Amino acid sequence: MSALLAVEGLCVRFAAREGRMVHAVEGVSFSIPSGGALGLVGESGSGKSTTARAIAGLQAPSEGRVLLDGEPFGRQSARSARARVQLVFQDAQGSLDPRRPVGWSVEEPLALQGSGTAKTRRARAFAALDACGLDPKLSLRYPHELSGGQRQRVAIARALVCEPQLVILDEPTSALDVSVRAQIVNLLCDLRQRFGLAYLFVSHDLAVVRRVCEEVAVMYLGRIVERAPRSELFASPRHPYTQALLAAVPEIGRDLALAPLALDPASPLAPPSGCAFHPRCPRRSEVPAQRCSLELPILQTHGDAALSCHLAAGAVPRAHPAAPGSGASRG
Amino acid sequence: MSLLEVRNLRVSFATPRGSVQAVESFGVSIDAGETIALVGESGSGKSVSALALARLLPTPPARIETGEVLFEGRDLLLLGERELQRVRGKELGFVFQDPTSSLHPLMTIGEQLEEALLVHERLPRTSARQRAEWALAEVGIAEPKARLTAFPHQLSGGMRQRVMIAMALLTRPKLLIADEPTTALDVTVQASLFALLRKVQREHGTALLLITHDLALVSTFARRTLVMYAGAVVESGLTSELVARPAHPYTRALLRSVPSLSTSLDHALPVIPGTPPDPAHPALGCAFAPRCEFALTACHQRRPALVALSTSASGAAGVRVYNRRVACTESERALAAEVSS
Amino acid sequence: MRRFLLRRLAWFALTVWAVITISFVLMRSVPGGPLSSDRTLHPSVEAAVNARYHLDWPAWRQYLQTLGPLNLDEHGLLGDRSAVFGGILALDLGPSLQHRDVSVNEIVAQSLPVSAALGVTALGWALLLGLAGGLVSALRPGTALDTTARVLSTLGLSLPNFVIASLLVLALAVALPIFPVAGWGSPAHLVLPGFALGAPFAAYVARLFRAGLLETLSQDCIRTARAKGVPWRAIVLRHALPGALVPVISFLGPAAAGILTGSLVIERIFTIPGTGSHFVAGALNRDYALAMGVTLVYTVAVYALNVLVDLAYALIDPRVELEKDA
Amino acid sequence: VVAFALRSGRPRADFAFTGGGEIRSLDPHGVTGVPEGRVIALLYEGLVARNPHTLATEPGAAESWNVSPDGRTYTFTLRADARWSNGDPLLAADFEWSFRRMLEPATACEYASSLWLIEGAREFTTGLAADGTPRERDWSRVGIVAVQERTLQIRLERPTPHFWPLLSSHVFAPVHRASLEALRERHPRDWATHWTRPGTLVTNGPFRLVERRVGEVLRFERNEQYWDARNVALRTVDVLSVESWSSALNLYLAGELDWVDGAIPSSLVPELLGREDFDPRPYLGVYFYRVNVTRAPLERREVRAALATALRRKEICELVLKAGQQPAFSFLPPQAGDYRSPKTFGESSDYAQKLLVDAGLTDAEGKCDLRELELHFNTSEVHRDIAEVAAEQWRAALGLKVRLRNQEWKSFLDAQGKLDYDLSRSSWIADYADPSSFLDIWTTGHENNRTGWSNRQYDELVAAARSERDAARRRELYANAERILMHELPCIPIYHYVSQNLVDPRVGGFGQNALNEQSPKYWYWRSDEELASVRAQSMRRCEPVESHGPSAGLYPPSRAEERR
Amino acid sequence: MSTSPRKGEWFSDATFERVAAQFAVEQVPNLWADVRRRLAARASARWSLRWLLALVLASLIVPLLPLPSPAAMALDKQPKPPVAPWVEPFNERFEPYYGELNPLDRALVSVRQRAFGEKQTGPWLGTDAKGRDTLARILWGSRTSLLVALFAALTSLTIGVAWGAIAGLARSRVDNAMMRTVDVLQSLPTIFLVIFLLSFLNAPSPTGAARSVSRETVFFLVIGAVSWLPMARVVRGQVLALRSAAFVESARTQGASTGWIVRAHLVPNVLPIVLVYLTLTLPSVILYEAFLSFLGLGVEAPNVSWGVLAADGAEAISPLATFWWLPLGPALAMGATLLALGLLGDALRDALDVKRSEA
Ligand SMILES: Nc1ncnc2c1ncn2[C@@H]1O[C@H](COP(=O)(O)OP(=O)(O)OP(=O)(O)O)[C@@H](O)[C@H]1O
Ligand SMILES: Nc1ncnc2c1ncn2[C@@H]1O[C@H](COP(=O)(O)OP(=O)(O)OP(=O)(O)O)[C@@H](O)[C@H]1O
Ligand SMILES: [Mg+2]
Ligand SMILES: [Mg+2]
Repeated sequence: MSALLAVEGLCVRFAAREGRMVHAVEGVSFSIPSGGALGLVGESGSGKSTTARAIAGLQAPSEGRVLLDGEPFGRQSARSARARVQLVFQDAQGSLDPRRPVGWSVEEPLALQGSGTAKTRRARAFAALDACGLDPKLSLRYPHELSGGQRQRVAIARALVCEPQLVILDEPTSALDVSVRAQIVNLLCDLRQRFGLAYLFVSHDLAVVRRVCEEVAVMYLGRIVERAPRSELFASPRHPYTQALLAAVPEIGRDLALAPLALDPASPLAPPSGCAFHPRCPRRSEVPAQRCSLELPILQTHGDAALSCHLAAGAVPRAHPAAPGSGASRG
Repeated sequence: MSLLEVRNLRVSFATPRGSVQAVESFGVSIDAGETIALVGESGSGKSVSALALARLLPTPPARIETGEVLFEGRDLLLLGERELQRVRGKELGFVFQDPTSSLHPLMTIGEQLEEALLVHERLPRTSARQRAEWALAEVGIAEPKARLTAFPHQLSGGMRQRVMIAMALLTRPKLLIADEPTTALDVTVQASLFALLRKVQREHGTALLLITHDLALVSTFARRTLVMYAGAVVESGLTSELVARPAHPYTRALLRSVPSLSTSLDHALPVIPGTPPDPAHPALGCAFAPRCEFALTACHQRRPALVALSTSASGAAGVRVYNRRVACTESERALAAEVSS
Repeated sequence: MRRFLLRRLAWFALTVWAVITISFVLMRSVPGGPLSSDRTLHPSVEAAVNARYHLDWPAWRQYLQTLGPLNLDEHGLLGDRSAVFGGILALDLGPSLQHRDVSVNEIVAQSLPVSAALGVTALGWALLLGLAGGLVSALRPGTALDTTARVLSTLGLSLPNFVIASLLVLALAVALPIFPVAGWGSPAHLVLPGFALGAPFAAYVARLFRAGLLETLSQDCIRTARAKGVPWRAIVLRHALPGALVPVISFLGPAAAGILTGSLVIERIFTIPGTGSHFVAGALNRDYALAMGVTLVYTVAVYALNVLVDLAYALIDPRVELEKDA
Repeated sequence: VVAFALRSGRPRADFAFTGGGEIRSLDPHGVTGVPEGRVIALLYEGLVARNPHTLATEPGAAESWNVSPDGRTYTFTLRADARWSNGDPLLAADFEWSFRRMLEPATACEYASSLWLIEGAREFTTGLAADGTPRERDWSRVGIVAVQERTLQIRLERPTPHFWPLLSSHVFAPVHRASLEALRERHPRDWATHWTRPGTLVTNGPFRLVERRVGEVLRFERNEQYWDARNVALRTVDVLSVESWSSALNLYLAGELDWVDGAIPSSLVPELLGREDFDPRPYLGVYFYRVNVTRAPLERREVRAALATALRRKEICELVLKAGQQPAFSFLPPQAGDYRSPKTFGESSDYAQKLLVDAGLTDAEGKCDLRELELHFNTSEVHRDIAEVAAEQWRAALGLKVRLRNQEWKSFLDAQGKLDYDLSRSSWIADYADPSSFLDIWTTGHENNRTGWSNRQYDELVAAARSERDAARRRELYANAERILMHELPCIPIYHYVSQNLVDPRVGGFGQNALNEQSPKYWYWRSDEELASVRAQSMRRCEPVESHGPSAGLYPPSRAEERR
Repeated sequence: MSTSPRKGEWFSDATFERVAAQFAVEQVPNLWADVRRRLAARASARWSLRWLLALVLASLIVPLLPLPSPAAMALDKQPKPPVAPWVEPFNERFEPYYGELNPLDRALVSVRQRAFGEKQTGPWLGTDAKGRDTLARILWGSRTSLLVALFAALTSLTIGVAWGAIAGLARSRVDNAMMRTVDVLQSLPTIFLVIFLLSFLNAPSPTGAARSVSRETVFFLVIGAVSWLPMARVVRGQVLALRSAAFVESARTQGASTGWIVRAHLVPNVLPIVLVYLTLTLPSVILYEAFLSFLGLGVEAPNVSWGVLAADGAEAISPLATFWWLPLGPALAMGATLLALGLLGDALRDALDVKRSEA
């Protein structure tokens, strides 16, 4: 079965001051089958949103290409093709026209496709809002009159209302309370199951990612450092960064691990030599001959999974992070 | 006496389509050094309550209808603008939900950080700059000195959020109100930031009102928790107790929907059916009643008050034990039975 | 920054050239000439005068002569140096065809400082009154103070400045002889004309400033500043002012240019020897040289002010990239 | 900038006046207008001058002269003490050179043609012989010769009575050769703009230029080298450039100006008329409408006559102009010397109507078949007012539709020159009080005719009058010519001008004459006693106004000694 | 996993039915409805609108009103100060002279004559130096001034906004070319254009027949040529900023065409600033007409405009005699109209500013 979305060697670079380049995304490749869901997690500033924007055609890739059903996809694609891919922006406030009632914004994609009468359009917009847990009465309000979570749901409803094939969600749940989040997560899962909707799901919330996505890719400074099916990744993370990430997830009943990583995020303007993660890597000493700081590891595929780490060969998966870590006193 | 005591805060907004009751009744009391979490439905009025108690809402369209905000014994709602300025920023720190629009786009990070120090501590410029630099380093921003001259748009979203936190902590306020301070951050950075917060709290006795949706974070970080629904506090109590034995049906439902890395994926996450009420048309009875599985007829007619469930004298010496309060007719009864048993 | 200025300079040359060409064509295609007068000249005399000012040349030759120090007469490329003037490239605009004893350069040199002084005073009035009015009404929107300020500013906008000027003269120079009725020479001579000229602009400034201030004051970052306990005055001055000034600044460019030309009426009423009257006189008298001279002055002023405005934008807003937006 | 522009104010001059806006030039050979003439009169003096009170010719740079019996040769003897302002003696050669300069085509003197009554002058300027063939320019053939150091001889083509008034006009002023040629040497391209600067300009009149700021002021000081400096009272004179008459009025009322001469807004004239300082006097000028006789209905004399007779001029003069202007039924004003215009036409709307009916242009019910006419005037309030009234009068009397069309000055002149009009406003101010000054312009092909009108008989009469030596006969010829003109009516006279001087009552030596000509060297300030006695003698009933002048008066050095 | 879904089945209409039951569906989410509501709620906006409408109406039907003719002179009168309406409400001295009139106005005048006969209002606002009624002249003059304002508003709104929007949306080269054109046009002193067009378009016709282009037309052309320039600049700046706004990008990902984006997103977001500039442009245009009238380049007599009246009025201000009612009338008319325009513009702007809602 051919992939619905294929991303091949995507690079996005921004020109920065003094002729330097920001390597926001470097050689990212993955594919999502129809009805599939890929989670994209990682360090903040690692290029997740940029990847999402490049796929949606809002950002011209410096290199690489994006294929939708085997066809190149981008800014120039036909309206019908573009309507098949929807993007939920990270910044919900900004993605809604401040001078339009949100109901209008939700109807807009339908109006653009010219589907249905004004009344059926409104019906579908209301239904979509309702499905996202919003009272349709809020559709008369302006974005600034809504709370952060309400706005985010409007943005999700807006992406779903025209029934696309692929939705790119950039942190769709960060401002939602758990119950609404659950509702959205369920809705997404449901839509996927019933209609074969595919997702690219960008999030910091690993628990949600775990629910929604079958496959998870971890990004660090513009590159995918690990990619694995959900069961594998959450059970036995192999990259040290993934391990640190999972260890830092707060859970009810488990005390927060205290800063497992040094707070020294490298800048994409001047990425460290070799493996970008090595200055913070707690396990770099396990690799001989300072290889980590000298040589860029390549993403190697092992069955369903892929990993880019010098440890990979002899790496022993760490214990599951959910096991009680070191205890820390409460504040 | 507690550091902050908020009673019966009511806030409404005037809109072209009539008035919206954003906060119906909000109350909280916070002791020095304590961390209180404010969780709840999105749109339930958490941000509005927090802004209202610091009188940061634009009036109009907002209107604080009733309420009392006693901060160290003074009612902030009655203070003059000038006295309020002395409290804000110095004793009361604020981290806003949206760091992008909350930072001044035309001023450098350094200028914005220094400002509070210059205003409140009348420090000379150089030492203010020094302090600002330290604050940036504290929240884990690399090359803090260089960043001081950067403008907000030159930073990534996560960095901006950390600048906001640094700014609020700079004067070591007595109370810090943080509105979803880490939503844009990945969990590793989030963990380190909370470690920092904890350190500051320990060293300076800063109290923290943490608004968040992350119940897991709440459970590990906050001593007490307030749950809001439709503009009103519906339950409050020690986090551990509240997590262990949620009294309000909404709290229960909330806790049930928390996804975790260890729960089974076989079942869909439990959700609360229905939609939250429209604050423009408040219902007569309990706001949660239409969605409540335990709702009685009385629930639809009478709005339950926030009442104490039990008063326990136990606990370590010197630690005040708080009333567990809930606003629910049903669980009041059920819990009363449980406690008395 | 340097690249920006260089690029602007290149565009400037092009703009000036376009303006010169257009005004040249416009001027020459308007009926009547610099020599026509009530008493028609004898044809032979007229021919002599025309020859003296090269008005008998074909248009293209006059055009080239206007442009530069090339003198395309029968004596070769640089001519016999008998040309009336050196051309715009040589910064020599030649003698005025109307006031024949004085060169356009001289006229400009004498009148520009006068206009500048008047303009500075007018802008001073405009900014003083406008900013104060805008501030007052933006800080207390909806109050009586706001309404008063807005009504006053609209009045300033809607009364022609010659009416304002005449009333001022009547009130403050004739009825109460505080200021001189007209003339030039002392600072007191500047007050009334400056005010009359600046009043409409003050009204503009007030409106733009009010709108800008209201806009910036409603932004979230102002809330942050309040949360930091910054005193209200400092918020308005340090946080809101720069952003609120942006529309005012973008208005000041064209306004300053308007003050240069719009001062004609005021100059007439107060008999002030500024450039304003030369705009109209140059055009009405078909004084090609003078008209070209003042047009150049105007173009340079407008252009320079626009560049200054852009620079001011960049100074205020770090997000503005000068190169991109040139 | 402000400080720079406001160079410290100069003290007020002894006398300040304005003639309107900035003058064109200080080169006497480069100007034509009345305001320019006033300034030239401060700076230069010709061979003879005119007494401002009587308009009689009196000695100028020449102390005496004689005229040959055939009336063609004039011999002038220059004063021994005539000097330039730099101390150089003023010699006959200076005059010869100046006149030559005036006639050189390169000088482009616009008044050169008025010198063509001198023998050979026309040929010298145009380079054409009398028969129109090109001919080498030769100064020796021109009748201007400096026969001795201080003796100048001028030969005219034919005897010309109005040579005297012409000679005293500013065109005949001398310019200083040495300084001009030196400058030309130094600044071959732009000597002209260097020449007239204060400090460089060398003149021979009662005053000399000390400061010039374009659009603002010309400041003059008494020229101590002037032969008659002892009789010049004023030490400094300012000529302000004031574009707007209401501002001029304001400045005058504030005491900043001592004399305002010009178009006082007519709504204010009634307010001024009763005042001592405003005394309008007849002025040698006529306001008229040109009629384009080449266009359809206007080529018919009846139509023109109907237009001329249908106007109610008194109404225009009394209700629009208000300053005592006289309705004009002749082209020449009544003050044109000894000449008296013939009576020609009058005003009658019935008669006008009848003319049109007889011509078959209006039917019995008074319905006018004429097309809509356009009344063309240059932009000015007073012209607009008159045009509005005239149009209304024509409509009322003849049922004629008249549309107004105003144009700014140069376009207006252009259109008038191209005969692109139906009726066009004009005025004619005489250079001298002689019928030739008015009637020559209507000859066929004259550049100031501009109506397309041509009449053989008229041309012949004017030509005959021009060379007629007998004054009475000459007047007769001119009267016949004017009769033809006023019968044919290529121009419809409206009113005769009055001068509108607003002058401080204390100013003495101020000329009230039909040409409104002034001689600055006569001006002085009266003392209180003198003012009182002048007021006592005055015949006019008027209210005295407060004077801003010096109460002690300011008299010329000679008179001051006398008084002491 | 089902195959490609059919459109319209994800969110069932049942939800809609349920929602519609408890919710007035007629309440469409509509910006313009909100704007209208807010405008209506504002007293100043209501009064301004009423005044403007009344003025427009009056200027349209002014030939019908029992006013003296604005052109009929009574030269035997000096400028006469106003007489209060209750002192002399009407007189019978109507003189039906109007100068040139178009057929429609002529018809209206004849209706007026039939209706009111010789009756006309007294000199409530005084008369000018030629005995013409100031009130009548102000009302007739409003035609020119309102037309000028209308024309300027139209060109600013069409050419200015379109020019700015296209420049802002276009790639850099087109943008550059368009903005440089604006630069050049702005650097050209307007007075040249006026004189040029006046003498060119108002050029002679050899037969002496009526001129093809009237002075008013020329005037409108000039106004049109220059009044849109600042607007284009402002709009371009706004569009440039909005072009990269997230909500515009979001519409783009939906496949919105440029036309849609302009219509649906740019217009409502640019409109407030456009309105502010418009309320600044209109006064300056009306005043520009006054300025040209001051120079004598304005409308042709016997037509009047507020500019002509103001210029005449200013002339009448003199220390010798002040005919105060001559400048006062036009000044009041201009002041009131521009004030109304300004207030209306402010109200519209505020109504569009959804953030600052005052219920
Ligand atoms: N327009 C731009 N110009 C320059 N640099 C940019 C631009 N957009 C993004 N970047 C840089 O690219 C990098 C990746 O940014 P991106 O927004 O994709 O991160 P992210 O993974 O989505 O982070 P977060 O989790 O904080 O949203 C960041 O370092 C950012 O500073
Ligand atoms: N300016 C406003 N005008 C009208 N209603 C408003 C306005 N601001 C907020 N509201 C309403 O007030 C209620 C409370 O909003 P608030 O921002 O406090 O929610 P919250 O609890 O912070 O939600 P979230 O977790 O999503 O941020 C919401 O229903 C919101 O729609
Ligand atoms: Mg992102
Ligand atoms: Mg919130």
